Amino acid sequence: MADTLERSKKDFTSDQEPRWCPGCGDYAILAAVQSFMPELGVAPENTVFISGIGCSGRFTYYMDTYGFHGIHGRAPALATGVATANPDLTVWVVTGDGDALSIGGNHLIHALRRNVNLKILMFYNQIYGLTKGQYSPTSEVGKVTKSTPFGSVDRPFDPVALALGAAATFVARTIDNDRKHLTDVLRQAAEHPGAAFVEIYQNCNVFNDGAFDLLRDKTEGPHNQIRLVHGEPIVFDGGTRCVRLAANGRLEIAAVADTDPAQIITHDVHGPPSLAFTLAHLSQGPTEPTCIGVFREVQRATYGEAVHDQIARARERSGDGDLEALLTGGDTWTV
Amino acid sequence: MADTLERSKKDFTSDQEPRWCPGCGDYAILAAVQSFMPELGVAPENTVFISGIGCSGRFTYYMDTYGFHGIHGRAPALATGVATANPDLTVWVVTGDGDALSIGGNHLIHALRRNVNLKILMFYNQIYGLTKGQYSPTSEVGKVTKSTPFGSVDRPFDPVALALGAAATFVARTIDNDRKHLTDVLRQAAEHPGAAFVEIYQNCNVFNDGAFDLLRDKTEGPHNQIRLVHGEPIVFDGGTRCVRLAANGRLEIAAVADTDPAQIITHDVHGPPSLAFTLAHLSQGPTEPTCIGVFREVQRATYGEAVHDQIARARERSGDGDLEALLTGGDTWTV
Amino acid sequence: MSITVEERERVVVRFAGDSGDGMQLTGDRFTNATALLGNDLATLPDFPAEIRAPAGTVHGVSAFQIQFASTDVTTPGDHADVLVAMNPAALKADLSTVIRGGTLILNEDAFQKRNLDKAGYETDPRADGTLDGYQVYSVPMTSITVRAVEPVGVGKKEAERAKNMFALGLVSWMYDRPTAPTLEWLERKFGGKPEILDANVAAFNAGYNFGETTELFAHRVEVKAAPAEPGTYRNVAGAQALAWGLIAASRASGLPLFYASYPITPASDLLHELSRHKHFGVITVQAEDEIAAANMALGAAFTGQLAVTGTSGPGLDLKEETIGLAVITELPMLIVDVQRAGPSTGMPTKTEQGDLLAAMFGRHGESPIPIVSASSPSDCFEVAIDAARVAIRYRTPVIVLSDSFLQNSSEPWRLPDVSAIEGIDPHFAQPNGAGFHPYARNDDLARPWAIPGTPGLQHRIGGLERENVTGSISYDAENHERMTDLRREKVAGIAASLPKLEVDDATGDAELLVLGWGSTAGSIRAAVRRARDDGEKVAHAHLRWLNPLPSNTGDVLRRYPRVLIPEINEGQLALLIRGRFLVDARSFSRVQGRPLWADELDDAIEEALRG
Amino acid sequence: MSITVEERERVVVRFAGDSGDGMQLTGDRFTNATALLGNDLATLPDFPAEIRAPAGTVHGVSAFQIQFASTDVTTPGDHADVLVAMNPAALKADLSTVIRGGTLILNEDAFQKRNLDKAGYETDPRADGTLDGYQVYSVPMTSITVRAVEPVGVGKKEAERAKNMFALGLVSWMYDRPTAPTLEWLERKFGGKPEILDANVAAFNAGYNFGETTELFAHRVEVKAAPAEPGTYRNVAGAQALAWGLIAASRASGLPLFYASYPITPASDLLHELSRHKHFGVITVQAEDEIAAANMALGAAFTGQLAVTGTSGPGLDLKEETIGLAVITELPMLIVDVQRAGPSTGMPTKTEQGDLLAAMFGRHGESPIPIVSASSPSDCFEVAIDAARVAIRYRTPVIVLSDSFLQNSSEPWRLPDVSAIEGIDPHFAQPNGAGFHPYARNDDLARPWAIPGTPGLQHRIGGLERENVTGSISYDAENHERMTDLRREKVAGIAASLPKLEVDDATGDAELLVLGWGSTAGSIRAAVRRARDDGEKVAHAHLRWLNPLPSNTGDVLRRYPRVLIPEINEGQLALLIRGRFLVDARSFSRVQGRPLWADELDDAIEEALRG
Ligand SMILES: Cc1ncc(C[n+]2csc(CCOP(=O)(O)OP(=O)(O)O)c2C)c(N)n1
Ligand SMILES: Cc1ncc(C[n+]2csc(CCOP(=O)(O)OP(=O)(O)O)c2C)c(N)n1
Ligand code: SF4
Ligand code: SF4
Ligand SMILES: [Mg+2]
Ligand SMILES: [Mg+2]
Repeated sequence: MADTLERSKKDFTSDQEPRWCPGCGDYAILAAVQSFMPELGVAPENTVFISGIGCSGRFTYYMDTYGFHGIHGRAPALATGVATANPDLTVWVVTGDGDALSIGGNHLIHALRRNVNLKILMFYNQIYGLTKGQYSPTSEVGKVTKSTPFGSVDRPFDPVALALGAAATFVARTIDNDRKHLTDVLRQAAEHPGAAFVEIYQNCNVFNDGAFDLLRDKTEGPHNQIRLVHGEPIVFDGGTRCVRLAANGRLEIAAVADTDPAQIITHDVHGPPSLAFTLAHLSQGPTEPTCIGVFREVQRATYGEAVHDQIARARERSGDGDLEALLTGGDTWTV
Repeated sequence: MADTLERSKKDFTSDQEPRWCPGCGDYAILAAVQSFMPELGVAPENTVFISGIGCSGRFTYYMDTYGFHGIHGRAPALATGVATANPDLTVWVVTGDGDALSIGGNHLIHALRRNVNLKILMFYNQIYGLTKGQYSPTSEVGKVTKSTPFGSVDRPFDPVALALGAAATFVARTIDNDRKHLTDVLRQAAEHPGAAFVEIYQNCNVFNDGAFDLLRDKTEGPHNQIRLVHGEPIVFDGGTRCVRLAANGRLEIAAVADTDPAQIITHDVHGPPSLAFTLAHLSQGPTEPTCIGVFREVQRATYGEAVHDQIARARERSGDGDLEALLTGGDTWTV
Repeated sequence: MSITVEERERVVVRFAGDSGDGMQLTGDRFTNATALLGNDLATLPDFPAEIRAPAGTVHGVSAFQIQFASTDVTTPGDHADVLVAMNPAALKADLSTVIRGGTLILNEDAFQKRNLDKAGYETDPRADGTLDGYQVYSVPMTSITVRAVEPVGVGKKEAERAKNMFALGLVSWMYDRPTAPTLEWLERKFGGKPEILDANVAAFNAGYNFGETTELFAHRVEVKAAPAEPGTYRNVAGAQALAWGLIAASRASGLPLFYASYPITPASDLLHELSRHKHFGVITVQAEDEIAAANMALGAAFTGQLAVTGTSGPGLDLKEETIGLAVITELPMLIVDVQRAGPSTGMPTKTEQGDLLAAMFGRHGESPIPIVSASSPSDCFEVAIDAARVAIRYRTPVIVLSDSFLQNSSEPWRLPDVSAIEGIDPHFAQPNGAGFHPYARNDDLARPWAIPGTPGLQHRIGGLERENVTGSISYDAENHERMTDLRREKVAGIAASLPKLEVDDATGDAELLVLGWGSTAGSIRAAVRRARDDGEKVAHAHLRWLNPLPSNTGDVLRRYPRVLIPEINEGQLALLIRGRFLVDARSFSRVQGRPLWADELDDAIEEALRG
Repeated sequence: MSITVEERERVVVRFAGDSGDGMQLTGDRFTNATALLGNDLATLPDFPAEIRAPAGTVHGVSAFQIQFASTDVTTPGDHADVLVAMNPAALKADLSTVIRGGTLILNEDAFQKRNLDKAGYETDPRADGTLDGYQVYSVPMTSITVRAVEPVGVGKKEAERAKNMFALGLVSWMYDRPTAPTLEWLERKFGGKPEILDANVAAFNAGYNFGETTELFAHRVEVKAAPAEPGTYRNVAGAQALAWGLIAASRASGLPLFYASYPITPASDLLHELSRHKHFGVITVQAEDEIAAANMALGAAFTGQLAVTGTSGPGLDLKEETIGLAVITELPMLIVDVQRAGPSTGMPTKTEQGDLLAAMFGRHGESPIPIVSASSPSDCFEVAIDAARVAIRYRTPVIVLSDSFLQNSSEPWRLPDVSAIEGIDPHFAQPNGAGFHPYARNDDLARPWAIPGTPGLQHRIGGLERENVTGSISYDAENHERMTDLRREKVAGIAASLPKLEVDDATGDAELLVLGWGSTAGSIRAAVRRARDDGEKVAHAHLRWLNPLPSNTGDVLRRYPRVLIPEINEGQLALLIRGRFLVDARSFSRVQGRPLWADELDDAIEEALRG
């Protein structure tokens, strides 16, 4: 439902003052999203933001669009209802790593599988912020938190891998403090017809400060961000390192200098999800060189479209439903 | 907790008469499991079967072990409690595709992520049997069922891909009517220390008969089963077809005759999960040539072990807890 | 020997056989012919728990019971006058449902050793005295059917499968049912498969003729048409009526119907039925679980659709948190709970009224919600519309309680005039230039329903406590108390728009009020009538809305010296009534996974009157 | 001017400041010194909803209230005698908590324009009459602290951060608290960082000396030690006491403690506390959600551990289906619900008693469960042991109700003799050669607990209805009714092993019984005492077990002409009591997300007596 009216950030900014901790990465994401929205050409009233519970969940209140702050973990399901009922709406989901992957894991993977037309922004801070610092299913093994004073013992999810395993049609990763990259990924997510899953590395400076320094840091970042661009060879670290083909079809990170250019992999967001999955497993992000950008983008009918098509076809076949005919269909008798 | 007593199938067979529909694939799986159990050398009293709700859920009643028939979708969580509380038990989970992937999807992926020492047998019949024939999140698009009289519109999960996305340490697929293959996979699952996810193609002859004919059929099967064996080149169809490396690191199915042997991929259950993931996406199983066997096997500490290790270390550090000391720790005063 | 015709006011027939024997279909057809003949009737299918238990076993028995009469019928009958048993297992399972002295029609061919064994009979019940006191007719149904079908030339298996039609033919003869509807139906159903059609017709006729020509049966029974209000009738089951009621509410309100559900016995039929009516613009979503279904419905409600989610007990538990979210966001939405026997997985195919208190109180915090219940299969239609009307007018989720019995049983239904169904105006909020206040309330205490797409009304709602009027998040103590009160008062205030509780008190001076709710209406009505026929002064009132209660409930209760509340639970309504009105209502509780029997109520009424 | 010393019986002090100002720590230390001095006391922390709201804003205010006395203290005090406000926002947020005429100690340095703006003050409240009628002391806490700390040589920021120690020192002087405990504690805490230690000590001393040396304060207040039973005491918060009680129950039963939970305010502290005690063999699992946590606990219960899952309201909703499974499988398990203000997400940091009916009835079907509640922070210890004892003896899940207030507030606790805690024998089933019947019951109607690993006792349990004794799946009608009755009777029968309801009725002829449950005990006790002091005849009884109720509850109720039931909900216990006993109990309901105030109860008692 795009139009051509001129809008500004202000049109998407509600009168509520944000209440995150000073310095929280959420502020940067909010600013980026509010600034980006006018570009979409979608009126605030045709835009819906849906969130779960967590620090991230407050996002909804700061957008001057329609908004629904649901219960913990259920935002993808709530949003599926909205987007399926009214496919003319542009629906965004804002969620945290606990909200999306702990309590809400099932709804997330099903929304992705169904290809519901949702833009899902997952704030990945590897911690439970709102409940004051327990570990999250994305925290690294050994994490010491209030609920794991001796370190966590369970291996985290890689959200990108999980989304790919769930047959997601759009999967990307970006970083809170890189406004340009973030906006670029948002744009591609918005353009994608269907479920777009965007993992945003977000610094929680109160309970997990510095988790993404290797990638967020102005000097470290450029060395460790593997920026994926569709159709281009995967090189990074100022062109010195690359992703190349290794034995038995495996991929590996190597120095460009030591690599036959034919062995360098070209990024391809289409085709089977295997390449994207391989890229997600190149390293133990975010503490090693890590891919950011769009991992995968393929087009399939969205769930809302398919549902409404089926209704349209039923109406073509049988005409608009007639209640009287419905009741009297089958055997009746008259007294 | 293996021992060396001689046991027979009878020792694992309860006095309850199975009540599946005549001809259901569940019978074959039950017989295979009961026959296989003695081989493990684990006493029935140290074995626990846990199931959810569905036709598959009845499995528990037919095993003369400890058994818990939980509620719908929660078997992996219930079993996590059992296996974590008492790591000496051998814990099996029996679940259906709806039970495991629809309502229970979240518990499944978390049990896999945590690497809880569970052997999870998922009866994959692409339908809801017990509730009399609605489509399942594994049914193919366009499936006509009671709940989708005009065909389903949402794309199914590939359970193997989902499990790999969830960082599972053991992922395999087998077929109800191939006793030898099924037993072989059960054996490998049982030997794997940690969460083993086994998808079993199971014919529901009442609501989804013939779904796996291409693979189950005595004559069709051999042409279409890509039998994965660790360390061996992936060839099938009587050695005429293979999986080989294609452009840009992709894999494809090809005729052996047209293929440079060096390009044929060797199956490797270890290393990054990318190869397994690629193999899961080679085709649209089960209606095209499909991989069966073990996709992946890697070793990591099991959740139960890690939890108990942490307790043992705490006791080493601080001695066994002393209640009196706990209460009087901190400031006290005496009146 | 000439065959006499006996006229009877009412008869209860039960068909029982193996899951594969087609007993439900047989019952359906018999019902149809009976309905067309003009009897009043009520039916009760009784499915086995297993999909297809091994043939010939007791737990594989599938049965169908019908009561039909020349007068008013209110229940499918406590006990059967006639049992048609297609095999020993059916006899074993259902003999206890037959009145002493009743008629047993047995498929003789099935009473061999193997089948007796499978049914768990050590000796042949026909020979060992088990059936003493019953009128037993042993008819070789299978072999006669096979012989009759022989000319058609279908295989033996097909031929044997037609034996249910033989049974139908025979019973149709016994009760003088018209044969044309059945034959026409066979034609429609098997038109494309002439051999199967011919086989079934041959079997049906053989059964009918068997009655006519053999001397086995000394008399036929005639049950005259029941007086009925003029109108067009059809037979309808609760699940259908509820689905159609939702569609009717969608039409009446102009809101598209959105139904999100996760399959569960016995609520799945609602999903099945609604998913067939896409040309009504009905969206059906099979969600990944009940929590998702509830959230999807709530999301759809937010967009301005008529949002419904349906389930049974275990699913209700799972939806409670989301229902709480609907309560605090004050959005219209229906939650249908088709109750089944609990607790936990319980007995999924059996009926119960065990979820009333879970519907009232199943959410943490003070979370009031309107609750409405249906009292008969056809009543589900009206109930669905009423529930939608209240939900939309008051901007509130509403729980609709049905049960397994209601959903599956059927009765004749005088079709309503659909053009006369009153419209439901959703009164969506419209931009008026001024600031928009999502929690500004009208006289009903309802808040505006401003749907996405409406310019200028952007607002944010959610599960955190809201400031009244503005809808901003508020931790203010007084505001919280005010909102808690408002939510309660809003629901309580619905009573003003509901009909008063009507009492069926023939003489006006009853000594006992029997108060019920839900699917027990028929049984209670039957029992109360019988008590009156016996000269007792007994009144009956039946609650449709359980929250809020009709405004005159207290007055009604206090009018009677004694109050009896029969329920298929352990006294849930009784607790509410006692707690609210301090009336010493006595609970009659029977929790056996089946409808209440009128005759057990006879005793309860008797006791309550004397007690 | 000489400083006089005034003796007072009781004082309520409230510390309020920015989230970053360390008010909770200040309060804790003050509490500690007060406890060591021998006062009786009760505390109440009051956290902001946000993690770290922007500094200086009203919604970022964090407060800590303590009542201490030379006599019995039952609540943290309705209102504060003294408010220490570290900035204008704190004053704005909490002025209403101070009694008229009370004392305000303000951090003068923080009252600049910027901070006044942020707090939403248009003019300076110190100048515009807002504070008329209060005793206001404006103390430049920040600048004095910075000056005092200067010699230590830490940065300005570190120096400023020590201002809470200044406040603590000052108030310690005002109430003549011992300084040694605080200084020792600082030593322990900052021993490794000598500069920080020195800075804090300097600030604390500066505060103390400021009181001593300036002439600002005309008098100090002395609150003498309260008489107390001999014993060793400590201060304890509800969350700690509950966690330790669970550990004690684990020791008493010899069963390892298994705690599975999903974080949620205000229940997370239980997870935090338990996860620190791994050397007690405690397993803590942070589950993926509440449903998983409940199932994990149930799985652990199956293996023979002391299984516990804890949560708050929204999580209780989610666990209900699994609790139903625990009910039908009759396994021992505890479900701790730390109630918070609902419905839905509600006000997560605020207290309420809104989940009683959800605990009673929140599951579909007839699903009875024992419920126990704690009445004070230290009482949580005993309650945990009692709950475990009942769960294990009767093989049943038990719900333990606590609330936000109880979990966070603290009081002195006379430590129990741990060696005197009675053992809990789990009585695991042992193979006896004969067939094993998992649903054979003992006199308590409890079934055997046969744990995996026990040879010969293999058996299968689950959510489908069970045949009594054998535990086979059963769809039998009578069996279902029998089992439904048995489950109810088993829970009802627990009453026989519970203490009777005790009534605090000084004269034995009270005209009003005030009946409460849970965390309102202190407020009710205080109010009842005051009423008695005013010459009214008022009795108090407090329920610990809410299901089953003590066996003499009916007798107690009927002994009094009037019954008043105060609750922080809309009358949930009142409904149960009325419905069960037909007693015209009046509900006093205050749902403001805070503990009941004794003084609002004064009015309610007054009214009930006259009404
Ligand atoms: C049903 C339920 N369970 C638990 C909670 C408590 N809770 C609120 S937010 C949250 C986790 C937040 O973590 P995340 O999603 O990572 O968000 P963040 O705060 O880090 O942005 C939890 C456990 C809740 N509100 N509801
Ligand atoms: C909470 C809950 N929701 C729904 C159901 C109904 N139900 C029982 S089994 C089932 C699905 C079964 O499908 P699957 O897991 O594939 O097992 P199958 O019968 O095919 O073996 C459903 C929806 C239930 N028992 N509990
Ligand atoms: S706790 Fe962390 S994620 Fe939450 S607002 Fe504060 S800094 Fe941000
Ligand atoms: S319904 Fe299908 S899966 Fe279930 S028992 Fe029958 S054949 Fe097997
Ligand atoms: Mg997080
Ligand atoms: Mg299935």
